[in-house]
Amino acid sequence: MTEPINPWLIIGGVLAGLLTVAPGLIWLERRLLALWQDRYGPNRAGPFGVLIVLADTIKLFFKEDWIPPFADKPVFVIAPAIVAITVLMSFVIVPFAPGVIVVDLNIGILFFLAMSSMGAYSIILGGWASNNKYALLGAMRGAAQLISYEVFMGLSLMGVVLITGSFSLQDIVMAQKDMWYVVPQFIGFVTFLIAGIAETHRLPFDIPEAESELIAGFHSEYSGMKFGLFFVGEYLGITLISAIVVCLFFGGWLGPDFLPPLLWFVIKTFAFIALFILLRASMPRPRYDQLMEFGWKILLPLTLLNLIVTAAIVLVRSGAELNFKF
Amino acid sequence: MNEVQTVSGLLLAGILFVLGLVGVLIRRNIIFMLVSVEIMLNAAGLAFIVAGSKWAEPDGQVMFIFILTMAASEVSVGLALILQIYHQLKTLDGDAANKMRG
Amino acid sequence: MKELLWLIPFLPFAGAFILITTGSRLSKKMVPVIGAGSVGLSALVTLLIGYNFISTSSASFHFTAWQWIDIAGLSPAFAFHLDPLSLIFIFVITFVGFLIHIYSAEFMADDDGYARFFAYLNLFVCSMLILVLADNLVLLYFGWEGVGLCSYLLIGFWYTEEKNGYAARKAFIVTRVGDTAMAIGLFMLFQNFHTLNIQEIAAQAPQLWVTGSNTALIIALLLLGGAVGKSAQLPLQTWLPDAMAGPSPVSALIHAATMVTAGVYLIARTHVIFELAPIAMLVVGIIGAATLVIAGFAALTQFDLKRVLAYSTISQIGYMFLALGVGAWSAAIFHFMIHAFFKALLFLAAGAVIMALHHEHDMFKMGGLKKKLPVIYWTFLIGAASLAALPIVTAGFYSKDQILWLTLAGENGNIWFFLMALLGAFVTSIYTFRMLFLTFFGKEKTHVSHVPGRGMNIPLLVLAGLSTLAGFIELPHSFGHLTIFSDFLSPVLPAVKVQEDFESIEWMIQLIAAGVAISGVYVAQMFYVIKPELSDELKSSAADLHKFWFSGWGFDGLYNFLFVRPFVFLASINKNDIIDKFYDGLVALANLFNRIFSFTQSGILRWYIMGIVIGGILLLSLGLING
Amino acid sequence: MQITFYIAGAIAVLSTMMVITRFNIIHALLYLVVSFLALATVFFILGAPFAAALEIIIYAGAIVVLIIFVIMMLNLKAEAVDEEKRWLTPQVWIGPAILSIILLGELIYIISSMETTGSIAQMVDAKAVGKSLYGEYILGVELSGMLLMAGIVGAYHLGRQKKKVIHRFLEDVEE
Repeated sequence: MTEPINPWLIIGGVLAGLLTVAPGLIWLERRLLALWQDRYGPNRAGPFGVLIVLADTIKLFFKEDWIPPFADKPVFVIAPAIVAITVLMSFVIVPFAPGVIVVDLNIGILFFLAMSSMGAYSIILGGWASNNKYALLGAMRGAAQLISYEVFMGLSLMGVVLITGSFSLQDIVMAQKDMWYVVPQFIGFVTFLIAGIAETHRLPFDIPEAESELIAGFHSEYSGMKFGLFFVGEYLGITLISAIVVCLFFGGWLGPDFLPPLLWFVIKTFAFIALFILLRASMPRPRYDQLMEFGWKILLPLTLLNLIVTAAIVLVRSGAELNFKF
Repeated sequence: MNEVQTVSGLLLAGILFVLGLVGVLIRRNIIFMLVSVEIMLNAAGLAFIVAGSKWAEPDGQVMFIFILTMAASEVSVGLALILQIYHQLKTLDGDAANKMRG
Repeated sequence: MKELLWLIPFLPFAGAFILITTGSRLSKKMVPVIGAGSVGLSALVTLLIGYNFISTSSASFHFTAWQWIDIAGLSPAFAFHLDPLSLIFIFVITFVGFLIHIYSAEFMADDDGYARFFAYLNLFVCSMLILVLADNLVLLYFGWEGVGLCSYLLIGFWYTEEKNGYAARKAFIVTRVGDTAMAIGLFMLFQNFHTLNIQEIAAQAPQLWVTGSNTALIIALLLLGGAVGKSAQLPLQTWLPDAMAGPSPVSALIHAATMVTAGVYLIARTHVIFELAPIAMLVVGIIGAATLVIAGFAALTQFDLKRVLAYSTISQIGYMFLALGVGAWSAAIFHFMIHAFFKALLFLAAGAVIMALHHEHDMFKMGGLKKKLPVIYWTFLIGAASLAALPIVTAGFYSKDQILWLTLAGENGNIWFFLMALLGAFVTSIYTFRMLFLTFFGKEKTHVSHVPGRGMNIPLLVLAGLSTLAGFIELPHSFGHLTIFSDFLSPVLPAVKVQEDFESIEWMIQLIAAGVAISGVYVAQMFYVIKPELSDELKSSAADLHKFWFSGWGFDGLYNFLFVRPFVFLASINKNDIIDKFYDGLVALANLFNRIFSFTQSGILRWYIMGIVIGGILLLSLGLING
Repeated sequence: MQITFYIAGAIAVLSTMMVITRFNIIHALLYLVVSFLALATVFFILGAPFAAALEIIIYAGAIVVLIIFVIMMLNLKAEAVDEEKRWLTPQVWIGPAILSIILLGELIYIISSMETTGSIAQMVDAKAVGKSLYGEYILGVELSGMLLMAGIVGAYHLGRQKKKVIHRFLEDVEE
């Protein structure tokens, strides 16, 4: 390992990188959607329409920052900030490359889970503060969905934690030198990916905001930069989930030597971002009860089974005597 | 670097506990009462953590986890009860639920 | 054979049990089958056992069912003891009881409480059988009280009328006075003998006491109190005339077979103690003599048919007591048996008459029934003749004559007893035939609505036969001196010693007795058949005396004044129960605490938590102060 | 580190005080979340990172969300806030507050008079906690599992609302 890099430098780098990536994703998503849906997409401003992002941002900045008079003002303002804060906080524990990590917490994954559970507040509070029945419905759906999927999101990760024997993402990445965990933990990977999509309430699990039923759900009343924060938060969430999936199941920065580790990490992450966008382009939205049923009746037993089998295999391979002391 | 006094931790726990107690005592809204009970439980958990930290033993955290599970199940049942009370009495007034007064 | 002894009381008990538990669901035909059948079976068993007892000439049969109580030396068993005395009693009880049951089957057929009636009757018979078969005084007392309970239930059988309930309560309470005395007597006996087994007491008493001992006297008097109460003797006789409130078969059962004879039985059973207390014997004799005369005169003035019979019962039991008093034990028992036959007969016949006349009790509204009810007339005549002791043909003559003779000739006898008994016999003869003439002779005043059927006639005929023939088993010296009865009883009851110089004049006394009886009949005929106006004249000329006798010598008024009024007065003073005030205070206190504590149970959660907090603060403060 | 502890502790106390004095229950719950986060920080400082993470995930993340969810289900209107204002009058809270202050005084006295000379030792990580949990405390874990199961069943049973009428054509159908 080289000299430790100055943590402030890393913080600044990560923040700058993410804040660049988020608007970039807006453009990317539109282009890719257009590609898959066999249409042009944004292609006027700048090369390949890249400057549409700038135009959008300027538009959001100059929109009237309107707060509905019937809303609960303080909560209404706080809600969009929460999502951005929690997602950005989660990036603290992501190892981008050897040594390029803000804090190597020994409870890394737990921290990620804690932050993602905090993220639920943005939806709930935003929906509640709007004092609008569609927003409230969206918030309630969001609350139920996030609580439910959080459960097996955590559980699906535990298989990886079991094999590695650590919560630290850095340790987990290092442990995948020989084999990516996607092979032994395929079920874990699939369930985590589904739970991750649900946690970021992306299509097809965008039940809280379902445009066609709830008129954008929890953020119907939001406009201007507050809406922009939700918007950015969503894309940051996609990035975060992709990064975590890469770290946990696809070896993180590990890769053949012809590319630097950071680049490997970025490539893998973008692959998953593309997958997210592909899902949006191709999947229909399930009904609310179908979503809950799918979660509790299929995913939860599956993750539990995965956890038990993994634990048993780990126990047998570690050669521990199977005499339990009570 | 760790020079936090055990006494400080325990005092914090005591203050939070009493605050929760005050909440239970002064609020009529049953949801507030439930929340205050949670505060008290949390304070108790804090006391355990402090004690566990003092001896550098995991037992404090284990106890905290037990308190946590208890609080979780208590909240679920309590909220179900609140729903029923609100459904039947059309109010969240804890004093209204004294129908079995002798 | 003695293993079957328990069946005798058990069968009526089983009948009562079946009737009580399933009575309301049984058909009307099944009720008398069970009720009378159980007693009939009991009578059959009595016959078998009696035959066995006599043919094997055993001294006694003994049967222990189970150990009843065993505490601090008192260990009475539920045991039965059969000797000649109890054999005669159970024979009379079961047979007369059986006949009364048969009679009741028709008599009570239209009553709502048919099953209830038979259940009570069975229980009554069962209690009496236990009483006479008991081998210890505790069991005897058990039967004694059972009899009291059943008499209460049966006298108040038609409980919807208030005066019946009053009569039942009166019977119960008055006999209770005697029972209390008897209970105290039993306690004293136990204290002296440390056992209540009758045979053991009888064996030990002569060793423990000398004749005339005070303890024996007190115990004998206390036992006499019980006997007086049960047998309706002076001064506790007032309940019996009122007991006529019950149905006629009940009266028959009470007067003839059970209940009132229990006193006679008790004295005969404990005669050992009485023999050791001559004063008590004398008291028994005086009571008997006084009762027979007083009740006789009271009977003279009654117009209720059943009341006449009731007073006559008191009077006849008086004869038995008199006989007991002079030590003529077997004569008393003999008279008991004969009396059971003719008195049952008279009551059943009277019941039939009353039933035939729409429950009319007043003799002066009857009359001329000779033609309409011939069977009843003839049987009633036989019963009346036996009661009046008409010479030679009636059983009553032989039994009463024996008593008359022994009151004079017995070693404890004296001329006063004899004269009283003679006076009683004269009065008996008058009121008996007054009753007969008023009821069956003269003009018909009330229309006969119901002619008794076979179910009522057969018991009457059987009893009439017994009233005539049963006398011939014990004949006086002048008639061939037959002593089957007293010989049979002699192992249990000592024979009376006759003063030698009286032996020769027995025929004279018999002549006097016969003359007295016949002259009584003549007087009755004079007043009520030949010149009825004479009786009215007599009545108006001695109205006060008539009234006095009619009210049973004013005993009811006296007791009312002496006991009932003061007691009611005390009760009215204490209406608000002074003693209860203390407990009322306790209740009020408890109520107060209840109100205080229920105030804390407000249902308001915050108060409870407040309580916890205050408690916590107190505990912590205590810890701080002490620490 | 010491100063962090005091800051976090102060935030916890302040936000808890805000919790019990708010009229709007959502605001109160937001303060409660802040209080939990501050406490999580305290846990972290005290060397219990696992407990800190659980504090956030379970308390702040699940329990409070559940309470908010129920509040949203009840759909309380603005009148609820006025009602709270009516309920929380000085004569209601003054007595309990005095009592509690007495209790607090006693607690503080007792705690500070204890011979607790030590300071926080070192960190106890998740592994140690897990070993302890599934070692000597296995029975407690099983009991907790049962308790949670009972909680689920009880909440489901209690919270179920009996539908009276399903449809006007099906009024006769009894639920």
